[in-house]
Amino acid sequence: MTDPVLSIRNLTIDYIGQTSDFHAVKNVSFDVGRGEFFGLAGESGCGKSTIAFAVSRLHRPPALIRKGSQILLEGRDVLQLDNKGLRDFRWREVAMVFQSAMNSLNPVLTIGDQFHDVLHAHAGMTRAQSRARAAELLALVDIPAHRLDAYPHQCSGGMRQRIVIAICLALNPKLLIMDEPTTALDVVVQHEILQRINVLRKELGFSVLFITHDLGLMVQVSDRIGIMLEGELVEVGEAQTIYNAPQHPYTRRLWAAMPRLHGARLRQEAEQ
Amino acid sequence: APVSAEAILSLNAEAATTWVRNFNPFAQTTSRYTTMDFIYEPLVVFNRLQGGAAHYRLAESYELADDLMSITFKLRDGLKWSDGAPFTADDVVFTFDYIKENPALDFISVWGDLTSVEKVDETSVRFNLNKPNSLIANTIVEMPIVPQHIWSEVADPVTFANESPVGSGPMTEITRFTPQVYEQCRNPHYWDNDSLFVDCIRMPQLADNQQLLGALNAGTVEWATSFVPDIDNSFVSTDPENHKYWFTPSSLVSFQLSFTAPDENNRKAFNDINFRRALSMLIDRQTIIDIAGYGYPVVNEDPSMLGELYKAFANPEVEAQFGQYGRFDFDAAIALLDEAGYVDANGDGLRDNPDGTPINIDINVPSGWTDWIDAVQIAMETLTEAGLKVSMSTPDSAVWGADLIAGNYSMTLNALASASNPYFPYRQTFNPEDFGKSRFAAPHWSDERLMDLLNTYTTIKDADQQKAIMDEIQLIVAEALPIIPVYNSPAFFEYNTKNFTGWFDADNPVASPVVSRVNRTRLLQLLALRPVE
Amino acid sequence: MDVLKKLWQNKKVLIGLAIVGTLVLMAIFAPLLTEYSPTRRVGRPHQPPSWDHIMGTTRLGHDVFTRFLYGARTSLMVGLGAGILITVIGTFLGILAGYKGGWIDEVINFFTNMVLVVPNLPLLLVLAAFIGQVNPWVIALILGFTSWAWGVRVTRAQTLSIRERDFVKSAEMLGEPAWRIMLFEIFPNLISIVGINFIGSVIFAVITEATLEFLGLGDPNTVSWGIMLYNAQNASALVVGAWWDLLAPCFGLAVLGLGLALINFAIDEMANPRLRTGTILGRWFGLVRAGEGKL
Amino acid sequence: MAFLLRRLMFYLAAFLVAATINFFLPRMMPGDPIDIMFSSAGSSLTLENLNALKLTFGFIDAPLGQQYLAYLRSVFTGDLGMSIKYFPMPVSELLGRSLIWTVSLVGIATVISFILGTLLGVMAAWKRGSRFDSAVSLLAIFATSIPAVVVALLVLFVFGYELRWFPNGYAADPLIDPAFSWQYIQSVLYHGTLPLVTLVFVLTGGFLVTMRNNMINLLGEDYIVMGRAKGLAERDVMLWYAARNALLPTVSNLAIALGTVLSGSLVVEVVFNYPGLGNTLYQAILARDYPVIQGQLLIMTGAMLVANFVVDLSYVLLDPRLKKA
Amino acid sequence: MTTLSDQPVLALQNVSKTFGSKENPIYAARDINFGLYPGRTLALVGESGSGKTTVARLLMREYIPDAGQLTFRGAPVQGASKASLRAYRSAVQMVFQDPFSSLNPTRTIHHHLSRPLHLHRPDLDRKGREAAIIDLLARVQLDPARVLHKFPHELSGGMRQRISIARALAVNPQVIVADEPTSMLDVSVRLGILNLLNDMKSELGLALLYITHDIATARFVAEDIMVMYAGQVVEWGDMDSVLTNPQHPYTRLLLAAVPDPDRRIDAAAPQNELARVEDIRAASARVQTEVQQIAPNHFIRKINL
Ligand SMILES: Nc1ncnc2c1ncn2[C@@H]1O[C@H](COP(=O)(O)OP(=O)(O)OP(=O)(O)O)[C@@H](O)[C@H]1O
Ligand SMILES: Nc1ncnc2c1ncn2[C@@H]1O[C@H](COP(=O)(O)OP(=O)(O)OP(=O)(O)O)[C@@H](O)[C@H]1O
Ligand SMILES: [Mg+2]
Ligand SMILES: [Mg+2]
Ligand code: NI
Repeated sequence: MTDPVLSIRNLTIDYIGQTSDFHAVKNVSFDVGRGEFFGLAGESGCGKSTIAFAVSRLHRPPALIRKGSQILLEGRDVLQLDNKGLRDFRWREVAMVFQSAMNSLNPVLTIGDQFHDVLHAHAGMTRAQSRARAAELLALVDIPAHRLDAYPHQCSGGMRQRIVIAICLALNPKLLIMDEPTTALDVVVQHEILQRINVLRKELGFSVLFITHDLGLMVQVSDRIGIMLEGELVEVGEAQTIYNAPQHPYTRRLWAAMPRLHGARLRQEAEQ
Repeated sequence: APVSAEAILSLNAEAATTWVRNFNPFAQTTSRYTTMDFIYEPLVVFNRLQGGAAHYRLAESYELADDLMSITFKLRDGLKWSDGAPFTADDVVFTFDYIKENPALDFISVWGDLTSVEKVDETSVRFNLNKPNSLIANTIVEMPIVPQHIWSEVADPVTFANESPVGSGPMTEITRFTPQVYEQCRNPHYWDNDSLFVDCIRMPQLADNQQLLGALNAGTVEWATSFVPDIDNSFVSTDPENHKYWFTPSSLVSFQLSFTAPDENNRKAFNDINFRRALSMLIDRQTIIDIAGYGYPVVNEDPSMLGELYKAFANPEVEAQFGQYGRFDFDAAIALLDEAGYVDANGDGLRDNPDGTPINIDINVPSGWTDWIDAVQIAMETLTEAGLKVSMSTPDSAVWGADLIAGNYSMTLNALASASNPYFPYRQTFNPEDFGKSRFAAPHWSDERLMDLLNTYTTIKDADQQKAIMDEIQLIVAEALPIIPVYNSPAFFEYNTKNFTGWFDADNPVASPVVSRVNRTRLLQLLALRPVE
Repeated sequence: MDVLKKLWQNKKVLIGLAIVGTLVLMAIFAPLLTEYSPTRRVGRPHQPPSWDHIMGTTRLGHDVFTRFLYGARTSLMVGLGAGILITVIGTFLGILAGYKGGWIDEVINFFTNMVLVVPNLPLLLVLAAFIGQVNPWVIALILGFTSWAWGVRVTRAQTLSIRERDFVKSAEMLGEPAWRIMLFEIFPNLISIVGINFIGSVIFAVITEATLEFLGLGDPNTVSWGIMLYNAQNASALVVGAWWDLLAPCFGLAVLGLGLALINFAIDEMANPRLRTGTILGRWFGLVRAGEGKL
Repeated sequence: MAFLLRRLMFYLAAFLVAATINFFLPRMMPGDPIDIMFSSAGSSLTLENLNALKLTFGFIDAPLGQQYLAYLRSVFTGDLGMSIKYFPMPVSELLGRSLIWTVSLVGIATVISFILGTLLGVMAAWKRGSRFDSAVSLLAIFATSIPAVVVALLVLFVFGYELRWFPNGYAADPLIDPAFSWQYIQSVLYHGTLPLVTLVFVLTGGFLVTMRNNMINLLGEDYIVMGRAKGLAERDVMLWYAARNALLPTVSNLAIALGTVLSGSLVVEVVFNYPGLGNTLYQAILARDYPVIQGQLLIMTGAMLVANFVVDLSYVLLDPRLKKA
Repeated sequence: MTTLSDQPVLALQNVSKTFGSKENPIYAARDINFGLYPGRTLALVGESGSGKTTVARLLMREYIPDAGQLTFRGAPVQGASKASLRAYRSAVQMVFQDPFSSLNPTRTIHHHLSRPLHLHRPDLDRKGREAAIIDLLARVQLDPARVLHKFPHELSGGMRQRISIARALAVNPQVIVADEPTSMLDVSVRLGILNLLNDMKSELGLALLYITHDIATARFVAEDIMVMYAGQVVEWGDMDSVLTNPQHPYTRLLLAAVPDPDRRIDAAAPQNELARVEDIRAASARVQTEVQQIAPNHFIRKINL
């Protein structure tokens, strides 16, 4: 890849413990290209979210990004940013959708407020300006503007997730990180949302770092895929390649364990 | 608001968390303590420190009939109420008839001794008695005289708060009244205005002794009657020039046993003079005074219970014959107990009755009366050491009082107010008619001869005869030792000489200067004060 | 087992246990630690601390240290007694209301909220005054029967959430009797709440007993920290400068309270790992400072 | 609104139960309440005098049910009878006098300690594990575990007696007449300082710990992480995302905390001789002033109920999720 | 839906269950009809909130039907006595979705397995019980020595789910209701559990109700399928028939949305259902009583779009 938006180099992250540390991410390196839909898959606890958090530097103690790690966004090392730089960088360059739609909106602020605080903090918009912009953004995800005055609990789960996506797009970020954004939704809504993301990505040209444990979904939406196992990135490649010709035994095992909707119930490798 | 040129005296006579405007002189417990004397002046003030000498106030004299069956008070001429209306014999008659109609107002039960009250002339009133009584004047003057023209209009005198009193005393004008402070100022029509140099008295609200001490030290109270711990250190030392006190012996505090105690075995012991004497000798009075009383009380080792307070009446025979039983003497007490058979019968280490039944003394003290609780705890030490089984209970004071009245206790500490004549404490304590009615008669002990003597005492005018009777009474009491005197608690009196002089003290013992509401002579003190220019 | 090990690793718990343990030992071995009796005069009134009387003497000439030791007995026993009572009642009603639901819950919940709304101390004050001369055990009893509401509330809330967990459902589907479910399935999951409730109740009981006695509603025959406060206050210890008379019980109450509070805090941390800080964060800050990494 | 209505019903029922208990409490106790009532008059009144007084006061033995009805009627008309000790002052007036002091003392103390504790708790949680957090939470544990009596006595000892910086009694200088004057207000503030400081000390720790724990529990929530990810200033996230939400359980606990506050204020009022409800109750208990005790308990309960209702109201305002209901 | 000749062990007949208030009712189950047969698995699929768990609870008698009845071996189960309730409980068992919350974190594995034996196998003495426990663990392929005295949190999700299954098996049930038993598990361990369930079914002749939102796994374990929406079963029948020839628009919608690695999401295929999501949902939510037969064992509820 010639011009990656995000390049992660030797990323090592520990969770500091009482006596010994837990190595959640071990020396991981990969790139996400411009406009690319990059999927990061792996089982629960393998360190996917830990990587996602590191990119926006959202970790709190006891997480520790070890020295020697590099997170380059368009060549700039995110780990070298100071507080001010970090604040500007967040959301403007990298926006993030979290796992649970129910919980990623502040329950005591109206939807409008939650647009406003981003637009105000980064673009210095007034209430009226941010309202207009928010209405535009909501339109992108098919939500009427009057919802700006609603509180999160007054919207359905799918709607909330779309609102979050709209907020993510507020500043035209270069990278959108989605950490299991649809786990709490049913398949129909999930499909709808991913399709919309895909359309928007093509329209607006941002890259997506997509994290999930649903391999079928992953292959369906991603251009390239990284497979993680216990903190290590065991395999990276084109989605179809990894699906059709997995190299790593772990990847193979994963595919094997996945029941299919069509054809044989399991792929042949399954019969252990 | 008071002008600074006025002479204002700050005093404290009662502890309260808030002032309630009530100057009803008949409502003894609920009206302000400056109502008597200062608003309603007595006819006569009897001075206990001067052997009961009379200071004539509203009355210029009184005359006891020869048969002691009536007494006539002669009022001063030209007396006026504070609103300018004349004060006449009619007001006196009205007052006494009034309290007869409203027995709830008769807080001293004076009508128990009277048959009628009649106006002799504009300034004379005769009180007719139902039996001869040479001391009746002492009782009659305790009743405040109220103006007929006001009180005849009052619908319910019991609940009447008398917020703007019309009185006869020196300080009748309520110039200020807030929950935190009130002031009484000069009565413009006061008959003795020439002797009065204090323009106003101010009563700041103070809830307890600690606060009062703070106020005393700050100079915001100049005349007080309050217990002050370690007074030389905590009060005098802050301004030795002006901070002074003078404590005079007052009410008698004594251990009392119930002769009708509910526990039969206790009763046996209590009815035995030897046991009572031993008990008395086991009480370490001086330690109690020093520790529980901060050394303020005056020890009372007089088995006839008169002590220092009624020194003038003392019969020397008492000390000679029974003096040893009034003093702490541990060994003698042990010897007496052993000799009388109060030994350990059942081997539990505790003394029992001679017949082997157990004695179990529970000393009752009202809860919260800490100096008494301390005193009991100290007494318990020697009693326990002597092998007696003693414990302490601290019931609520109301329950305690009720038990004392009923004689339903085994041992207690009790107090007896001081009076101008020992006749009063003796009568209060030993009159069988009061058993079950008054806590002062808590021991339920009496003696026929004693009562005869007391009854004749008031029917006699002759001083020598009276003395002979009083002497005999003392011997009877001292021999029987029905109560165990411990000390006379002091009448507390703290004062400040910065703004006023003329205070009564040991060098100038004119009268008792205590500002408490039961001390009539506080009026004399007020009139003796002179502002420092 | 696991829990105890975790507790053991918590510094707060260790300090708390040390404090409370020391006090308990001092109380138990009071007769060995002092030659005096707590109810006999052994010196002149209000003597300042000296070798003979390391905490001075009271107004009556009792040895303050001796009274301090014996007072600890009372405070600890009342605290424990009331604490147990409060916890038992609170836990029982809480689980019952939370698990059974329905009208049982309605009734229990009503009374719980009701009791929570009535200010506790004033009520106790009135009760104590009406009963009159209450010894520490009576105080413990009144405390037990008036202070369970908080326990019921938290236990009930927790039970409500546990009741929804599938293991309770599965026990029900197996046909476990209700009492077994409450006692063996739900209760063990409430241990930390019960622990917090217990320690909290002990603190509350110790404080309240002392307060009631300080206000003069206790039995002056007892030797306890509250009575010591009351006596010191009555002897105007502050005014006459006998600070030791007042400070000794204050010290006892403060230290006991602190010890128990530390334990409580630690149980809280144990029950809720997010609250835990301590060594982990210490190491973390150390590594960051050493430049080993960043956030 | 259904929520508030239900709460209102509860408060009404609670008040009735409290009033009933209040009625039966003295009647369940040993001894004749009427005799005990007049015990303070005890020594200086004769028995005849006492009986006469009783009659005048209208203490006739009516059947319990009748007494109860009369009592309920008087409760709801605000007629709490007359004080025995401060005769003939109506209990309602007596309590009214002290109510002002308690309400302001407790109110201000609660507000200050709530704000202080909450802010400190928010900051401690935000910097969890830092030195600031350790120091502050340790101090909080310490402050909450010391009895209010002890704190009050120590404060009084140090600032009232030793340093003599502050008065050791009263709500205001008695020599200054109550008025809306600067002098009076100054005096009120001066006199209120020590009780206030004590109460604030006692209360702040509790609020701090609750807030800190609530906050820490919330910090892992997605919406807070999202707040940070949005690149908002730390302070804004801390206040508008974390604290604002963590406040909700704290506010609902505030109602319970008020009971503690009232208990604390009782002790503080007694120690500092502050003329509030607590002190009045205490004095009434010492004097066995029955009407005052009864009225007092009722008023305290009533005040708690009102306070609870206010808390409920503010909870509804704070939590948009409840508005719909 | 009596497609097979022999009698169902357990059946719901025209069962309905409504929650919520009169003004605002939530129809969690509407006129549900199905039977469970020994040695067969019925899969119940549908999106979140469609009423799947309600059906499970109705079977478990945690909810009492508002209408219709539950029959066990042909006899209605109603207001049963304590004894018959116990018999029912030992015949019907459930495996829960969340392997963590379905085990009591404060009790050992031993407790979880010995309690059902205590309650439903009074014939066993202590020794017998211990033996039975070992046997059960072996059945779910766990090493008794390693897990017996552990606490749930010391085991992995898959192991915990095996314990749940062992617990269900402990009472010798005839029916097992599994409510999304693998949705919380990692992909790699899911298959093990599914295989285990399949084995149980065939070895022990159990009737299995398998509830899931993941149609692919449903296909893996079940012979029959029911698709549920808004409390109604909209399409049911033979698994292959339904999957290959879905007739109800909602079923088609669901199938179209299922992630399929063989189909790129942007390959905007003839997914006309996905374009009409709202219409389909609204139409499917309407009450429909009329049933249409598609194949011998394949039915749908009629729908008007
Ligand atoms: N605050 C923490 N302290 C200690 N360990 C942690 C912490 N947060 C996460 N971990 C551990 O780090 C590992 C990686 O966690 P992470 O959340 O990145 O996993 P994940 O791949 O996102 O899993 P999931 O699919 O369940 O979200 C896990 O094993 C987890 O236990
Ligand atoms: N006890 C209950 N009280 C009120 N409503 C309920 C109750 N149980 C379920 N419901 C409602 O009934 C409907 C069906 O719920 P159910 O749990 O059966 O759905 P589900 O298909 O299992 O969903 P999921 O896939 O999310 O588990 C939902 O709208 C739910 O809110
Ligand atoms: Mg994750
Ligand atoms: Mg479900
Ligand atoms: Ni899934």
